[in-house]
Amino acid sequence: MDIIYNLFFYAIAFVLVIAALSVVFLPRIVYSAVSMILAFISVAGIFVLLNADFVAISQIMIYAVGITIIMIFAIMLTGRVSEKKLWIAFAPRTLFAFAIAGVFFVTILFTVTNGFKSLARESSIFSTTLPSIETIETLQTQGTTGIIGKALFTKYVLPFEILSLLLLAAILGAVVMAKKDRDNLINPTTRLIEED
Amino acid sequence: MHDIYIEIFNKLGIPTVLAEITWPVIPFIFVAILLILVVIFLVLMERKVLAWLTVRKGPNRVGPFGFFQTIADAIKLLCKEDIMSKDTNKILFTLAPMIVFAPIMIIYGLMPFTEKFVAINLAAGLFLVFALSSITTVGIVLAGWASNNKYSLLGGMRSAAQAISYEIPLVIAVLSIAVLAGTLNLSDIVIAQAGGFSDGAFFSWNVFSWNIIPAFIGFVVFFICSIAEVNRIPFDLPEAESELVSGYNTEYSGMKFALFFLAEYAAMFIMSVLIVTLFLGGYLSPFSDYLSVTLFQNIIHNQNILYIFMHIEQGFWLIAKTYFVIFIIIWIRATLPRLRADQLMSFAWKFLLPLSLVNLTIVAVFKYFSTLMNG
Amino acid sequence: MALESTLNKEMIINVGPQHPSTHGVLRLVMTLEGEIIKDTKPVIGYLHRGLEKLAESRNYFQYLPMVDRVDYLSSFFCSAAFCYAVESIAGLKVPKRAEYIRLITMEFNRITSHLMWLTAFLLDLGATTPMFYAFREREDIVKLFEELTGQRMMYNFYTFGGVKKDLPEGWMTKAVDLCKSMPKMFDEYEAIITKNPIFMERTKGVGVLTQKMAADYAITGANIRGSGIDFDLRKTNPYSVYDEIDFKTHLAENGDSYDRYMVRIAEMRESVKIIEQALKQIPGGTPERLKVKSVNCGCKKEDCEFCGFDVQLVGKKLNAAVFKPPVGEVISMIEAPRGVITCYVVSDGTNKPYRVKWRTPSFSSVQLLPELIKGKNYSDLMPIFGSLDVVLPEVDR
Amino acid sequence: MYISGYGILIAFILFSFAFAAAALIMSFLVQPKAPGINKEKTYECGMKPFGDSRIQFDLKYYLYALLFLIFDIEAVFLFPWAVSYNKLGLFALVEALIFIGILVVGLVYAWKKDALKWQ
Repeated sequence: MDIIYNLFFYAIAFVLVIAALSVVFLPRIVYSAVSMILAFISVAGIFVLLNADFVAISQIMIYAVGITIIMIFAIMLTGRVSEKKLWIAFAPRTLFAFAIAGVFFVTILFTVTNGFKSLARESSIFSTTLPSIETIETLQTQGTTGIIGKALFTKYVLPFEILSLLLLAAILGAVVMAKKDRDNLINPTTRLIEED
Repeated sequence: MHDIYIEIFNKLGIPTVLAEITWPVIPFIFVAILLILVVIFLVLMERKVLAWLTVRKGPNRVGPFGFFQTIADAIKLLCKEDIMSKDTNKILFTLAPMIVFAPIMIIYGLMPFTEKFVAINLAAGLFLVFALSSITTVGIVLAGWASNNKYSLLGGMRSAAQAISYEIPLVIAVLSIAVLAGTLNLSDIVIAQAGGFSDGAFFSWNVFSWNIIPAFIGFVVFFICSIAEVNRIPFDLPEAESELVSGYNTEYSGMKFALFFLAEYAAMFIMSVLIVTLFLGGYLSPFSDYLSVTLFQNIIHNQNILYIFMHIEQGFWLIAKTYFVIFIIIWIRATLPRLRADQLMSFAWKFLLPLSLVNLTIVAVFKYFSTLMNG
Repeated sequence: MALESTLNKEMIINVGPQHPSTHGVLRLVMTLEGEIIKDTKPVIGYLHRGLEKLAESRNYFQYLPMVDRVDYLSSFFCSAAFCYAVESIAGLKVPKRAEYIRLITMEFNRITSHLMWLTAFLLDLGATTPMFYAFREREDIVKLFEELTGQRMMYNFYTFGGVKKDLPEGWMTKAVDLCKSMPKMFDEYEAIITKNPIFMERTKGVGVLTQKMAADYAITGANIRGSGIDFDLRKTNPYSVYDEIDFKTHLAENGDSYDRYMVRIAEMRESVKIIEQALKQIPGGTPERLKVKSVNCGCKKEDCEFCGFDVQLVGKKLNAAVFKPPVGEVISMIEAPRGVITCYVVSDGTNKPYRVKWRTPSFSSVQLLPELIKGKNYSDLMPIFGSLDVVLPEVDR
Repeated sequence: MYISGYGILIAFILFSFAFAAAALIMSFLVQPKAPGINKEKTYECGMKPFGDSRIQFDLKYYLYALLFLIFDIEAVFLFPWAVSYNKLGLFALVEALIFIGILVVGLVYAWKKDALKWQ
């Protein structure tokens, strides 16, 4: 099984990296949006390999669909930009941006790997020893959804409730924003159309 | 099936790993054949039923009762020139029908058609069904955008707005099922609906433990939303032919159009299967036992044959219930005019969403007390 | 970019000429913002056949078949308008029986026209079933027309001073039977449409035509009666034999699409009643009876019940080549299904009309459309435009 | 990887895309190809299309997308609750009702502010 596992991991990771790079480098913003879907789905694949089926599907539901639709709508809202080709211009500021991004990336990499190490030391999740047979059985038959549910309503009740407040704030923000736009609409003068 | 397949490979001396990797081909072929057969029959059925409802004969030229009409249509679409207008975005224009079609096909794999006929049996299957079905929305928006046609774009945007608005009450209605069954595995949801509510001869019928009884409001919400999700009248605004000519697929022709068409009908079928699975007991017989088993158990004593009979009957019940649901959907199509875009949206947000939340609360309270009573 | 995006908010879209819901070949150039209609400009003329100009190079009888093409859904009315105009210029008297036949056919034609409108209207709203039901009944009437005139669409049945043929034998029985069954059919439509909540949502309060607007745009017919203006030429200015028939005009109050629908449905029911009365009152009775009686009588007196003027079909036999109405001009007006059809004929004493001018009701309705749908949702185009009952050949002539 | 079924799911994803692609390719092979200038025109009811079709859309679409996302997240968080509900009991019910209630407040606010009205 290890071979298959590794095969899957590298295949998905390959797709993910390609998709992520295309999001950044593709000339048209709509293409970027499409490759973003692929990237999100690949991330979901990685989650599955990590035994996190619920998170994987949430990833598809929220990111691959919800966020993507928001992105596409945002593209539509910006009108003509969607058709423009966006090439990266090699100006000094681009190099500067690359430098900053590089430093940031290295920092993250360093933190993450270190963090993993410490996590692996502390918890059993990342330990090399196999989980108990009971855990495996639960995972196989019920997935992680129930486990997450129990955790949410015992250990993480407060964050869960705070989350609803956060979502409430998001609704309010969205409504206020939309109202503002609607009130500020200037009545566009009707244009005379020339006959063709 | 799986075991037999692996065994054959082992006998041929091919490594098990290879057998495991190639195994998914078999269920996929089954699912693909099922999908095509279902759509062929469904299109014919829709045309026939609509014809009967509107005092016509319907297709009756190709084959007996016009039975091969759909096949003829499919061949025609296959051999049709694929016209792509100059201003389309060719890559997305080709990709969009695939994005719309593929998720629907995957959902076919997730559905329990009988006790054993589940190609992909996932613990979180129900959740994945909705994640997948909402991906089609992206495909439709892309189709509308790539066509560079004003009607397509309007249709695509409408479709996206409609699909995302109806997705919410749909998912919340499904939550009540998850509460009742305590699982997201579709097979387990079906099994949880067996048994009736007491041991009596009549009350032990499966009908009495179908989810439709505690979650009736949820059923109504789910039914309406699934009609909206598959863009049927009265929610067929994305392709309202009197307004937007043909909506997002105005520019499509040939096989690309056929994929949209196929996806639409396949989605209609699978949504009905989902309704049946979630609310109407799936493949379970409405009675306490399978008819064929009770009928033949005194004659045939071979357990395996009885088992096969049971599976056939399960498939029969599922298909029968599904086509009943589909018949109602077609009936609705023949009866109602279509809604306006703003009415459609307010219907979803101001009526269905509160209703689905009410349903969820009712079901949660019901479940709480029923567990309390059962100990 | 800010400037670009504000400029780009509107979309100019061609609705028609090749569009499923513009009832023929109307082209609407629309400015949409999102789905809100900011501006509409109807472009007409795609079906222009020069019917007015054609009249000037043809004699009256040659022009008569073309008149049917003014509005293919209500051919009898156009024909009648032209015939009444020419008759009043030439001073021709029309026998009563011919007038009754005209009235019966016209009222039947009003029903077919309204049924056709109903199908198109409901089809625009996305309901397919009423179409097939309505066409079933329309077919019955069209069969009657076919039996009477030999045509299903362009009847060419009226002539100056009367009609071309008497009713065929058995026709009246069929008509009576049809009149009996028809109200049940209307009940059937109403069962599926009138109380349908989606239909009510789509049409109630949509496209409200105020009385002032209706007067300003000179809207006529069911559209104006839907706004509560009691104007029906059959009542106010009775032509043919409408003064001998007892009927009502139906009014509604709000002037929205729903009211226009209700008025038309009520008009169809009323038409059935008119036909029933006319079939009873027709001078001479059934053609079979009349034939027998007139042979037996044979008195040839002017006021005879069976062979006098009243039961003739044509007041005076005319020769097509030498028919020259005296110099003069006349306007005749007919209450057609879509409103008042006006035919203006100028004669210079030759056998060809000097000028024929048609003023058609749909033309006004199309002019009204931009004002009615301004600021509405794009989907509202269908109930509003559909309920106005526009037929394009009539607009373009 | 312990959760079963996902391998076959990945296979299904690939196969179903391949199926769609195969259909397109098959049709590409058998279809006639007779391009023409008029065929390649964008359909706009028989007229020359004017202006750009890719216009800027109204913000209302965006608002709906945002609301969708928010309620989608809500639903995603309620799924674990629903699955483990019968093991958690009354406390979970109350918690979930509070959670839903807070979001309903948002919905009511949007309703009252007419943000749910599609212009």
